[in-house]
Amino acid sequence: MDVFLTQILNGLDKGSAYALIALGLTLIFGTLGVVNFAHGALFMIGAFCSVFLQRLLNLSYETVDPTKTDFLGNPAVIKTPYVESWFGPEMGAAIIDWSVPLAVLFAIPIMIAIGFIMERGLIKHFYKREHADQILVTFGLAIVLQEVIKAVYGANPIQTPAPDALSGVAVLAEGVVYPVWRIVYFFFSVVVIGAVFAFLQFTTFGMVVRAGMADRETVGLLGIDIDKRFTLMFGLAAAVAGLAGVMYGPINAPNYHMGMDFLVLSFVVVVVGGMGSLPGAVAAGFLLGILESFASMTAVTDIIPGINQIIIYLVAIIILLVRPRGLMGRKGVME
Amino acid sequence: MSKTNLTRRGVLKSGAVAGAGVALPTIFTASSAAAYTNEPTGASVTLGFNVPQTGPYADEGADELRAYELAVEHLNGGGDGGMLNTFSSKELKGDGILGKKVEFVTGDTQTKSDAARASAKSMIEKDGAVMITGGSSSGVAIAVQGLCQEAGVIFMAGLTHSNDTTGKDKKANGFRHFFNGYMSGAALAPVLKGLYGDDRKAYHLTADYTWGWTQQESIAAATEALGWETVNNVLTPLASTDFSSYIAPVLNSGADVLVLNHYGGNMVNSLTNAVQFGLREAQANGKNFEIVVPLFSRLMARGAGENIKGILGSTNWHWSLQDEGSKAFVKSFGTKYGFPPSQAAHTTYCQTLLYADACQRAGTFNPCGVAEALEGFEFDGLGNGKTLYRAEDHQCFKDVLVVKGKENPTSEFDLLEVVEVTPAAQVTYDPEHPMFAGGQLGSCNPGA
Amino acid sequence: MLGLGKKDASLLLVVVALTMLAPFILNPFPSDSGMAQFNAGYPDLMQRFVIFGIFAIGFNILFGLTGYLSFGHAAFLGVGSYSAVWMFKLLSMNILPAIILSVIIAGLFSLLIGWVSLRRTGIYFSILTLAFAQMSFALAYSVLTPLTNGETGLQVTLDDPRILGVSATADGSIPVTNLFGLEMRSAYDMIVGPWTFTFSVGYYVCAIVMIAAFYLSIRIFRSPFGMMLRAIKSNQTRMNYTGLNPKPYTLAAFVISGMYAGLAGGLMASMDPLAGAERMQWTASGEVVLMTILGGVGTLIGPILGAGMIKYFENIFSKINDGVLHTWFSFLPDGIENFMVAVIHPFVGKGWHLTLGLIFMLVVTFLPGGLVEGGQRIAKALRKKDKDDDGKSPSTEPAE
Amino acid sequence: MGILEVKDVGKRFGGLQALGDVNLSVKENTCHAIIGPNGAGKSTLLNCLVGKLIPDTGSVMFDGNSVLGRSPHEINQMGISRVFQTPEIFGDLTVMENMMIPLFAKRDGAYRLHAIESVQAEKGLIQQAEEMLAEVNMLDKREMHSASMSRGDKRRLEMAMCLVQDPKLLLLDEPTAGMARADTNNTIDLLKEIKEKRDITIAIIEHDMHVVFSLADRITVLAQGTPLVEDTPENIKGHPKVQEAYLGETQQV
Repeated sequence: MDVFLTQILNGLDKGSAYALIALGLTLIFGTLGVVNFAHGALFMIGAFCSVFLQRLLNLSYETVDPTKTDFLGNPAVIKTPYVESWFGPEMGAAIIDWSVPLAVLFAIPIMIAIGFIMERGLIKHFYKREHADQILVTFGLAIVLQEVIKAVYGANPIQTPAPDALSGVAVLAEGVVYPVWRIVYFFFSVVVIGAVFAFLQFTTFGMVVRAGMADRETVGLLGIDIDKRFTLMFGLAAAVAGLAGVMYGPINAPNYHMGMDFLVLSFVVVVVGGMGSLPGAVAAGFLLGILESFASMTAVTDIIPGINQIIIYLVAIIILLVRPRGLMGRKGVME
Repeated sequence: MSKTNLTRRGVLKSGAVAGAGVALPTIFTASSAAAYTNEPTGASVTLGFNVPQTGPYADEGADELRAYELAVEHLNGGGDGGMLNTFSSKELKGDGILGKKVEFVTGDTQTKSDAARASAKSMIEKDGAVMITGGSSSGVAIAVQGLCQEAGVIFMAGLTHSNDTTGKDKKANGFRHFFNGYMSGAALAPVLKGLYGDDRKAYHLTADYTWGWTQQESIAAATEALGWETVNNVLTPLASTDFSSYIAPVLNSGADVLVLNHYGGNMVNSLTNAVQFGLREAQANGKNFEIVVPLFSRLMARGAGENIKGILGSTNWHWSLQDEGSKAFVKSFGTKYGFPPSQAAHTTYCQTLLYADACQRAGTFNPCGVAEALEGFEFDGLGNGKTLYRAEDHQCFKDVLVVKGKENPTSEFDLLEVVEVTPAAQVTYDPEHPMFAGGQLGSCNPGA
Repeated sequence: MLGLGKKDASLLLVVVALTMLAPFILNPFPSDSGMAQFNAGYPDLMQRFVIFGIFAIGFNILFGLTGYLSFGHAAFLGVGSYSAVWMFKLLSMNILPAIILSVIIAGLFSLLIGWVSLRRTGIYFSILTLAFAQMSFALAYSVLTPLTNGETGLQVTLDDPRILGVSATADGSIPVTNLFGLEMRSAYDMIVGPWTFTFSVGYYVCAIVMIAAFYLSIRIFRSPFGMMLRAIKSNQTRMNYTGLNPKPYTLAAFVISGMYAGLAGGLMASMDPLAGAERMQWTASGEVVLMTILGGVGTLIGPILGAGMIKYFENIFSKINDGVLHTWFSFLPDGIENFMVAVIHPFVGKGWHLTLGLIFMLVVTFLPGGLVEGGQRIAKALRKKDKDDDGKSPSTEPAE
Repeated sequence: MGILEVKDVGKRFGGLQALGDVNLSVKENTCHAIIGPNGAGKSTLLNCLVGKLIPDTGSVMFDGNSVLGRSPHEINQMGISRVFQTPEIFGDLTVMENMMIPLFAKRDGAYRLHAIESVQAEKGLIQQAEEMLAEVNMLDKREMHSASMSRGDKRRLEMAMCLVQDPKLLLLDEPTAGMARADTNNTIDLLKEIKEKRDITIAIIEHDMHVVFSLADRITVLAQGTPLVEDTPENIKGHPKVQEAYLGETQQV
């Protein structure tokens, strides 16, 4: 029973990441009709926002300590972060320790700005173009973004640890321990998903966007400048992907290709959920996360070897064959 | 009908003289004149450095490339000479190889066997490389080794740890300086026994592909010989990024040691996840729970950050070694690039020197002559103590390092501490050992 | 000619001329010059150009004509390669049976996947094919290792049975792939002054197969079947109410393009007897999509151009390192030389992905019809100029 | 016995009874119009005839065979062609190609893998297509990209595509919807001409009474999913029930 509980937790956790990425992806699909292959890159850039902040906070001045030597036998250079000298060692260390949560605040404006620039500078020219062209241009953009990150930060992963206070394990029940940060991540994603839904449900802005998702032309005829709102939607989607990335850093160290790793999966999630359906994307994210966790249990792999390799794709195939438009897809979207 | 085998540089220059001024395309020159593939006829010799420049192992590739460039500099008499000064063979004089200046071409393996072979082929066919070296995964090494065998050039493997490279997939034209899974197991086992006792229950997480399997097999065999029990071995998909669902059941499985047979990104993530789940601090069966990562690399350890503290593993070489060879290498590499070399850099530097020396001793670049000079070659002064290039399988036998993640690193490079230097004798195995059986070297292929 | 219209026939002739003369065309620079780095006329790359050309031509029959975007075609290429290598292991090193088996197996495999996937349209279809291909890759890499040799890739070895051939040659090597004794890797060098041109048997075998594949694709494009496929892309409702059943047409297109992929896979294994699982990964499927779009979707020659462009970048740009850059700019004063090297450095060698990404963006932004549209614009500009010159327009139309 | 016999056809969508016990008989070589107010079930009935919908009850016989359970392309192969409310043509293809496809369908059936033959070699079919285009006055537009044509041209093309198959029954779904008066009159003339020249049965759904009374031999009035009355145009005009249910309120006849 404990095993099941832990695997459900693992599934919810993976599902949180899938759902957050898929949510942004399906928002862009639904509102703008754009197949955004650069969405994974936005997730990656989010994660690197916290790497950047961590590096920024660790900017140091150097002093030479003649009593110690470096690997070549020369006098060692001791680095002290500026924040430690400004706020005192303890406060400074605490600020550095909390760099990931701080990066959340830092990432929101940056991601929204990146979203705006992407939409205004590039994507808007592709609204009326074929999906194939959208795929090519956003794929090219994704490659460029990830190569730039690689050129700056290298190819190996860089740890962005959670604050000490949130990095231990929590004992949930007898024999069930679970990392605190993963629990934080789950609740964080619930809050973000809830906020996006509330925003779309209860604000006039959201209502217009939802109407635009349903029927763009009619909304345009009403004299509402839907384009401006869609630009904002793109910023919102970028911010959601970026936040997912920032908070994901402590779970798995960010690397430059993490976006591509998630891209295919998030497309599968979106499609299984049903094109253009936000609740569908969230439901599919959690469903696939939980199934993936169960499939990796030895009790399952002993019966069907290799099932853990293919479970997501297998489930996607079955769902799409049983339900032609995924779990909650609408007719006529991207068919 | 005469034919050439993947070659052209050989006749390029002699042919150019013959064909000079003749613009009629009726003049066909077959390149049967060459005695072997890409025989260097000019004043220089070209080596092919085939490393991952894109993809997840690009940082390893970049470090390998730095070491190659350093080695070429030293071979051509530049710099401080590095390990040329400490190498037991004194044939190399700093005037290139056999009096020819060493030039090199580079390529990108992308850590894919297809791309790696394409890149190696272009070096052989287009650039006239007489030797190919590099790589940072066993799949690529084995694929390129096979290609070099067919093409008739020497392959000096880079980072490849699978038993198969010099086991069932060994080739007469291929040579490996790096250690392997079996040697990791043999080196780790006594240290594990000393530190953790002989009554342990091990849980293996294994990357689900050839390298993972051979490594798991090696470690399980070595630890079971100590009296350890293998509780479970779970295969994880290569594409996994989140290992939580594999790590979560470990603590309640009755095991008290977790062995992570992962490398690269898989290793960083699985280790990070294991530490997240509190395994490093956990207690099981009344003992401290322990994590072992059999194949460590410092560059990867950096990716794992704090998580590697106290984790045991093995490595081919580490810059903190204090023998003369290692010190000389670290000095010239560190002076040129500003940071210490990785084990990947070390092994590729050694391979370049060993190849050059073998050519010098054989008096030819002919792969068959070079292979003969390398087979059974014993040397010292390259950082791993006395080393033998065994003739039967072209595997180097040398000391293996058992290392541990350092608790209090003094710098960003100071991540591992050497726990023990396991002598070569202890990791030597019979060439017909079942883990390595099944392949044949074949005969050396000079190409022409 | 050959049942083709005048325009198509001249296009075919152009392609034949280009492929047959490729060893000259791709080696424009003398072997010893600094620009020799840009020469692409060596056997391996020339073979890759035409093999991926075949792959892309086949993919275009499905995607360009019917609009069904498959993200799983690399699986068929991979299956083709595995089949061919197994033939080399079990039967003989003759490439003919190997290629035939590749095409058949890839055809059967695509029939199965197509039959299931074509129950859906649009992005749902794309994801189904992607899912199948990813499953194939994951299983080939791990569980199916006895069949595929997993990570390392399936290779021929000295102890393979090869019932119609020999396991090992007299001197203890693995026999090489051949076509009734004509070895694929043999080559002639022709030296003309400072130039060296290599004529590889393997390349010409691939080139002839590609010309045949290209010819077949023209015939398909101009056939009633091809017209039906375009009709399906245009309006499936009208298709139905005109008494036509779109399903068998799309399935046939899927299987034909799968067989093209199998042919490419078989040829690839014939040139270099190794089949790796990465050939089946989604990135490989994505590559052929990019090739087709980059060249020009639905055009005859576009996919070949796209394939050539991507392979050129992968193999030529990735090999330009700082040393090469320094030799190029060595004629400049040191300061400017270093500056030039520093400027170009991020885009070549390990940065070749970056350049490729930028090219994708530029081409699709400014040339919506891909490289073919670029060609058409140039041709148009020239024609205009021609007209100004002598009032006569050239008769050759640019490739559609 | 008509060429099209609809017997007791009923269709429900959830709680809504869209069609209830519809009986209809269309005689060979006549023009039969089906009229009725919005929501009367005209389109549902039409969709039941062509295989897009399957009725819950009843039977639909065409030329002595049941069409129920057959897919649209099979029903077309039986000899029923349909013209849509908004023209459904192959917009990416040229006018000539649009014409060739129905001809191939007629000659080769629902599917044939003719992948090597050349379209240009089909001289006989090309001639047929050209003749048909000439008949609808579109021969000069033969190489035009069909999506770029006017709506009226698209409608004529669609009609030509249906007629070139020489169907036994032509179904027209509001063929003049959204058309200008002049275009409507052209369409009426075209249809009249077709009726005179060919042995063809036409079933037409139409709102525009002008069109209906210009063409129809018989009229069925549908209201709330059931046929109210069926008769000749003259009788329908004066029928009190019809006046009351439909005509009187909306249209001056």
